[in-house]
Amino acid sequence: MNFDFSDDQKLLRENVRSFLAKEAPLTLCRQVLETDGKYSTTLWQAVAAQGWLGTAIPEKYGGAGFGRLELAVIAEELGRVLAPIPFGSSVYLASEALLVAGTEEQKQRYLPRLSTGEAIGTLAHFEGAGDPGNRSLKSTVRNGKLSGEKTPVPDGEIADFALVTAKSGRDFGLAIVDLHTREVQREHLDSLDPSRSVAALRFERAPVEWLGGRPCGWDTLQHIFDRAAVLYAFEQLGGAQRAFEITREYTLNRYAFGRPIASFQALKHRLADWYVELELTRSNCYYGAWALSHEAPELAVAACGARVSATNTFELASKEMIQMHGGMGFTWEHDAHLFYRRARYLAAVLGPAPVWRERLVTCLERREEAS
Amino acid sequence: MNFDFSDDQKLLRENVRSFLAKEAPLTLCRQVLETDGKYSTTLWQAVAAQGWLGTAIPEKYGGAGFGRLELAVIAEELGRVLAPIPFGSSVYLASEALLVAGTEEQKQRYLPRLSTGEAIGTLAHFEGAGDPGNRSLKSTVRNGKLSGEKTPVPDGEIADFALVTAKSGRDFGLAIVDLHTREVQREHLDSLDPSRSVAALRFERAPVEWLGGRPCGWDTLQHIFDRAAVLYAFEQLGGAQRAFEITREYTLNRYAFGRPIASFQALKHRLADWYVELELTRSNCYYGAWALSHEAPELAVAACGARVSATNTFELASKEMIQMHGGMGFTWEHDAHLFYRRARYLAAVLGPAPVWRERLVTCLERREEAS
Amino acid sequence: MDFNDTPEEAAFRAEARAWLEANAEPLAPGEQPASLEGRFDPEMVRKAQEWQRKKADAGWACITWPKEYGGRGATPIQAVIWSQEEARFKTPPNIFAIGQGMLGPTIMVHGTEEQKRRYLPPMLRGDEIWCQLFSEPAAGSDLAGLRTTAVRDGDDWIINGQKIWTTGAHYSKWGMIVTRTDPNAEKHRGITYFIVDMQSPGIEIRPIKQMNGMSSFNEVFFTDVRVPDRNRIGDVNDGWRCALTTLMNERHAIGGGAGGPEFRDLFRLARTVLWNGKPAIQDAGVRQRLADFYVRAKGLQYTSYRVQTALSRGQTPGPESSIGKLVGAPLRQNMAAFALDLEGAAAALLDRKAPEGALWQLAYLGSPGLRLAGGTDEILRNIIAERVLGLPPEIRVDKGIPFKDVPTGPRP
Amino acid sequence: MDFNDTPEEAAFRAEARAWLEANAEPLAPGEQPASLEGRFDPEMVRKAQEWQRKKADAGWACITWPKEYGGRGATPIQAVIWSQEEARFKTPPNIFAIGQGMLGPTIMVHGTEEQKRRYLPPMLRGDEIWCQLFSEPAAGSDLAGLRTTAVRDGDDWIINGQKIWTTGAHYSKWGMIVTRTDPNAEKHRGITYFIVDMQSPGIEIRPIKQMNGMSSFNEVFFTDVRVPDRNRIGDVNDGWRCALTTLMNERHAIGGGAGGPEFRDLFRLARTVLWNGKPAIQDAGVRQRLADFYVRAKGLQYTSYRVQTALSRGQTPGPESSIGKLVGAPLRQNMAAFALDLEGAAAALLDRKAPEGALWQLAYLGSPGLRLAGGTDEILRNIIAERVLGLPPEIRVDKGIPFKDVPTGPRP
Repeated sequence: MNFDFSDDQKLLRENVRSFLAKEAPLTLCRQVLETDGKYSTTLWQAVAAQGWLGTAIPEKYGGAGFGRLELAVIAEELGRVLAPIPFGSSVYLASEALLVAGTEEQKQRYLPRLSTGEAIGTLAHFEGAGDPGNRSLKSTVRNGKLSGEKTPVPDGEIADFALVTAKSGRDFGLAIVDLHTREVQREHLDSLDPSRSVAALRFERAPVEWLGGRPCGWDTLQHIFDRAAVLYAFEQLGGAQRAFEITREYTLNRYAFGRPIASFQALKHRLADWYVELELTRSNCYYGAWALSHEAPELAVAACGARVSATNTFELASKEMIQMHGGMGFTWEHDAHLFYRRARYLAAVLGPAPVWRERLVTCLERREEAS
Repeated sequence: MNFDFSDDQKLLRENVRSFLAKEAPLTLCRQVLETDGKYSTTLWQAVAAQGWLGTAIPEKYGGAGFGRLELAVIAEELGRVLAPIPFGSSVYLASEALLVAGTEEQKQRYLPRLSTGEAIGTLAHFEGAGDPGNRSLKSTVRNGKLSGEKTPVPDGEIADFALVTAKSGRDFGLAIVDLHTREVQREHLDSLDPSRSVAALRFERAPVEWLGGRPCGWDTLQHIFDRAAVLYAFEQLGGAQRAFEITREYTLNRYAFGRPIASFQALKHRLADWYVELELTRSNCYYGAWALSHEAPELAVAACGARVSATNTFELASKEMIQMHGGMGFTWEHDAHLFYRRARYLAAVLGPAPVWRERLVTCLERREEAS
Repeated sequence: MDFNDTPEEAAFRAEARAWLEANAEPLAPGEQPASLEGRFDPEMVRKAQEWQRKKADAGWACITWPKEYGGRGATPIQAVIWSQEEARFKTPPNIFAIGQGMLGPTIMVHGTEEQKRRYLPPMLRGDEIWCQLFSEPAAGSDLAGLRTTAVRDGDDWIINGQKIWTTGAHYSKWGMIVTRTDPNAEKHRGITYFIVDMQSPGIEIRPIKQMNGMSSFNEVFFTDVRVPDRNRIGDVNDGWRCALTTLMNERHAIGGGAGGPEFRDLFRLARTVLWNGKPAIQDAGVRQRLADFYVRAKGLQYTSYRVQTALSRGQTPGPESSIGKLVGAPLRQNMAAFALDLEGAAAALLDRKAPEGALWQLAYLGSPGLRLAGGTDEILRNIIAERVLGLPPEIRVDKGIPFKDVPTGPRP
Repeated sequence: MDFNDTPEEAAFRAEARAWLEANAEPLAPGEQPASLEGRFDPEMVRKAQEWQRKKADAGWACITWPKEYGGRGATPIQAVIWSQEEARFKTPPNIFAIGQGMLGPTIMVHGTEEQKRRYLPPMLRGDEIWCQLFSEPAAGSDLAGLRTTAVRDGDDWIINGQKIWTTGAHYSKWGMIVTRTDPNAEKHRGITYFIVDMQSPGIEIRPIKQMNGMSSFNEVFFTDVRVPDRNRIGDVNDGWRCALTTLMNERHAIGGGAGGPEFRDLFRLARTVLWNGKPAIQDAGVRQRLADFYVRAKGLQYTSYRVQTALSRGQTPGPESSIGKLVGAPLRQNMAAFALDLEGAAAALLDRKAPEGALWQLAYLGSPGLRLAGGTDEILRNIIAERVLGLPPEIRVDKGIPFKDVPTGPRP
């Protein structure tokens, strides 16, 4: 039984953590959030310089050639510091999608620039409130031109290109779009978590090519989302864990009625329950990481499990963080709301949480029927 | 604003409570439960002698001619003592169904005997696990003869007649069946709550007549269930309230670590939350009682609300009662399991709880569309 | 059982409505009443004062107060009816609630006759606005842990320290402040209660920015602020008893988070937002959640009917009146979380383009405050457990020793 | 990251499996292992002892124990592998777990050399069965509140009192008992630990009937029961320290409620039970609940993989090993409640005709016990909070005073 990260991966974690402790204190997240700066270019460059953007990209495309376990380690650490950079959009979504479904030529064209951070990529799927299923998606490609509107697009304002979900007749695929062309209009949207930027993208007959050379089908999108879900789950886990640590510390040092407030069972037992949720989530995330790194057939179930668990736990954590800090936790000056906002942003970025639960059961049914 | 019982009704409650304190201690429930006695005939006769069976039956049919508010008062008190009698089957279901949908002749035939307790009635709808919808019901009436199997039927072993849901071609109705005829086979089934008896009934071409003279339609069944749901909700409320009172008392008198266990926030705050649930449920029950007694168009929504609320709260109460009593609460000798069993019995008796939630939203949608 | 007024109540309601119709404009259907939250401008204060004076002149201000201070000695149910009726009209936000709801009643119980005559009538008319100076950074739930000091100096007292969570400090004429006057006494015994002129030298007011970007509260710093002894309420070192009167009235003043979205808004969202081309409400899982929210929201509403019924019958409402905020605030937060689940990716927008103009995003960001202000969830559970259910009080390690010896942090 | 054995582990597993295949019959697919719950008959005890002796002869009993007492000095991960393999075979219920898992380790730490030689080998072989006499009616979660007394009488001690929740008292040869030997000392200081012969005169054993109708436990009454001083474990009045060793091992002995239905059973039920003619699993609300149960159940399973990984690496498992029962027991109860919801009216049947032979009814009736036995949910939260998270201990009013003065009930 070897269900844990290796010593090398743990060493990586230590290095990443101490690097981020210096380069990405929570004040950096706050700074982006308060100045509406879209993202921290200094942190982005620092992260790029560390080679983290290309962690899971093979060396022949300019990456470091590590695996998804290393990427998961980095994701958890970025989650802990609420890193205000487009790492998820560019790495978990765009780079992974290219690796999974891109043509050789597309990989050669995009991956080297993604690994160095020269280019930022994203994936544009949602079309307003709710969840656009295969049936109701409105964006279309005709004769190699994309028309439609996507909102919200994570980092849509700062990305250089996007993979855009679209129909073409009865087919479905991901269209690669250069966002610097005239046929693309970008509109800034205010984000619930202004340390993470979102935008509306409008395409009017924008020239595209299909990811993979032809419409890849809905299942490929699901697979791309599953992969991203595992990595986002590690970010969520990291955020929830950090919120817990800050709160635990506070309840030990904040005195009321002559006692540390952590000594009141009302908080003490909830901290114990919170810890339990963190451990269960960590285990589900590990399973997701295993499935992702082994390209296992269990990936879909594992990814849904990690996402549901991590989304629940980060929401719980961010609520409890404020509540246990009392009035101070509700102020702008306190960091609690950074976690509260980020938890919601990460819950939203891959679509409605109930849809992930629904899909988990669908996967279980398929497995059952196959067996 | 007059959203409470009247002084007369409160006086009735006091009288019922002190009567039941003498006639129906929890030992009576236990006695039926341990001896598998189906029900307490002595309590049944005592309750009949008080006239409670005919509370809401007009005087011309031998009843007391009070309203449903008085019946709700009695239901809550019967719930408090976990009364081991077929009150619900015979009064909330059979008598109310006859009043709502019976022909004049049927009322005259059955209601007087139901008011005196000479006859016990019940309603047989379920056909095994799950929920038989209008679409999937299997029991059928052909040429005035009923065939099919109903299980579990509350008090099916002791009832004299049953209203049996059945299809007749495309129609749906409630068939009145004399359970003493040869064409009816009754089988005792072990109950999760042996203080309340359940049975399987098999009909082989049993002679029937339709309640109301002809198939009454599915909506009438829903209406009958709604009415019963309000009254059962008061039983559930009474049970939950009594469990709370016993538990509160215990936590004040049980000492651990030199303190009453009620002084530990782990229990103290859960008792506060439990109290809150009781109050919310009481309010939802009152609204149900208002709608029932006024034959208000809001009845369906109000009944679903009362049922969902009361079912949740009695389940919570019966779980917490055991947990807060510690090991003693898990013993046979302690009364906690009587509440735990009754809570489940009452949750089951009108079909799956999620189906009631589903129906509540359906009613809200209809109301919205009507407005 | 019905929802009707008694004949007397109906008559009173008609009278109230008639006056309101003659003097105010009704809210349009769906229009939200003015909210206390947000920035205050002097113009809004002026309008609020104008409306208050109009009511006072007609005998509709603080109607439960005795006639001698400008009220009409109305019954509690009449107060409920009045506020129900007033809520149907377009009125300025109520910036007088803290004074009229909490501080006025405290002066009535503990003030001298002279204080009552001096302060109550202008409070009622809205000529003088009041704020409450209780909480401190290190004394929130544990209010009696306050450290702001008042030291006697001749006929005056000198106040030093910091208060927090003070609503309306910047437009208030008067503040009611609790101070520590004897650190050698037991915690609850060395506290004294004063009325302080908010324009006194040495007072600095700084607005607090909340996590939702609003500023409903202030920090107030006191540096050698001088208060005459005649502004003292109650005896020296007996201020805790007076403060309890204020706190007892707080529950009435702070509601279950009025304003903001409700169940019907959630229901509408579920009917309009599309999942794979179909309204989300067609999803049975969404329906299960909606049912539970509905039952909870209605349970709360019907509970308030029970409270009103008691008032209508001239009875004191039962303990059910204490559950409002404890149920309502988390319910708001949970409904908001679910609404954002329904919105999917668009939940990330705090933008005019967000569904329903970001109604639920704002509720999600605002609701944590409801669970904290005016008593945290945890304090409310303790209050219900102890006062309603008669469960034992917390074990106190801060009693029986001088206040200055009560631990305030980990030992170094 | 993988789920494979190391080469050494694989070799050990193969060895264990080979012996088991030669000496036992594998469980059929879906067959449940024998449960400890239910009535014991002497025949079952005999079979359990036979199996234990067979294992002992081959070196497969208590494999982590030192060789000198009959073990093989195996590593913790080997113990895990052994029990995984043994669980695949049809074996009698393990009636030796309390002795071998909790009491033996206590004797190893606190016993004299003579005691170890006398008691451990027959405990390992199953020749002598042991029971634990700790809890009392008034000392459950507060175990140190025990009142059973032991009074010195020459070379013996005389024991009087009552113990409760004693598994296997009626077929045990020995019991380990904690007694109060100095009521004037502080609560934790006047306790002494003994080995008592369960056939001694003055011991009366009464089975306790549980709410689910089973009898897994007993009450044991002691009336002037004589125990020789050589049966004392540890020093006089130092028994609490020894008892803590026993309790530390309890977590290992009591699992997260093995046996009984699991997620896959709930999944099957949802696929088979019909709502209005369609499998309930087609209802999206059912699916939402299933997803949450799945994630929780799997979270627990994967957490146990993490614990095994630590053992496999020769490390001490982290605190995640302590969450099993706290998660597993309520999960079982909640899954059972939901299963009964799915069954609808048929949930009321505790009958062979109930769905799945009343599998979920039995689970619903049994699961409250899981939340209480071996540490209540509340005690487990305290343990996690204090030992894992380093949060402050409870404020104690029962310390620093003689045991006899500790309040045990409301003042009259």
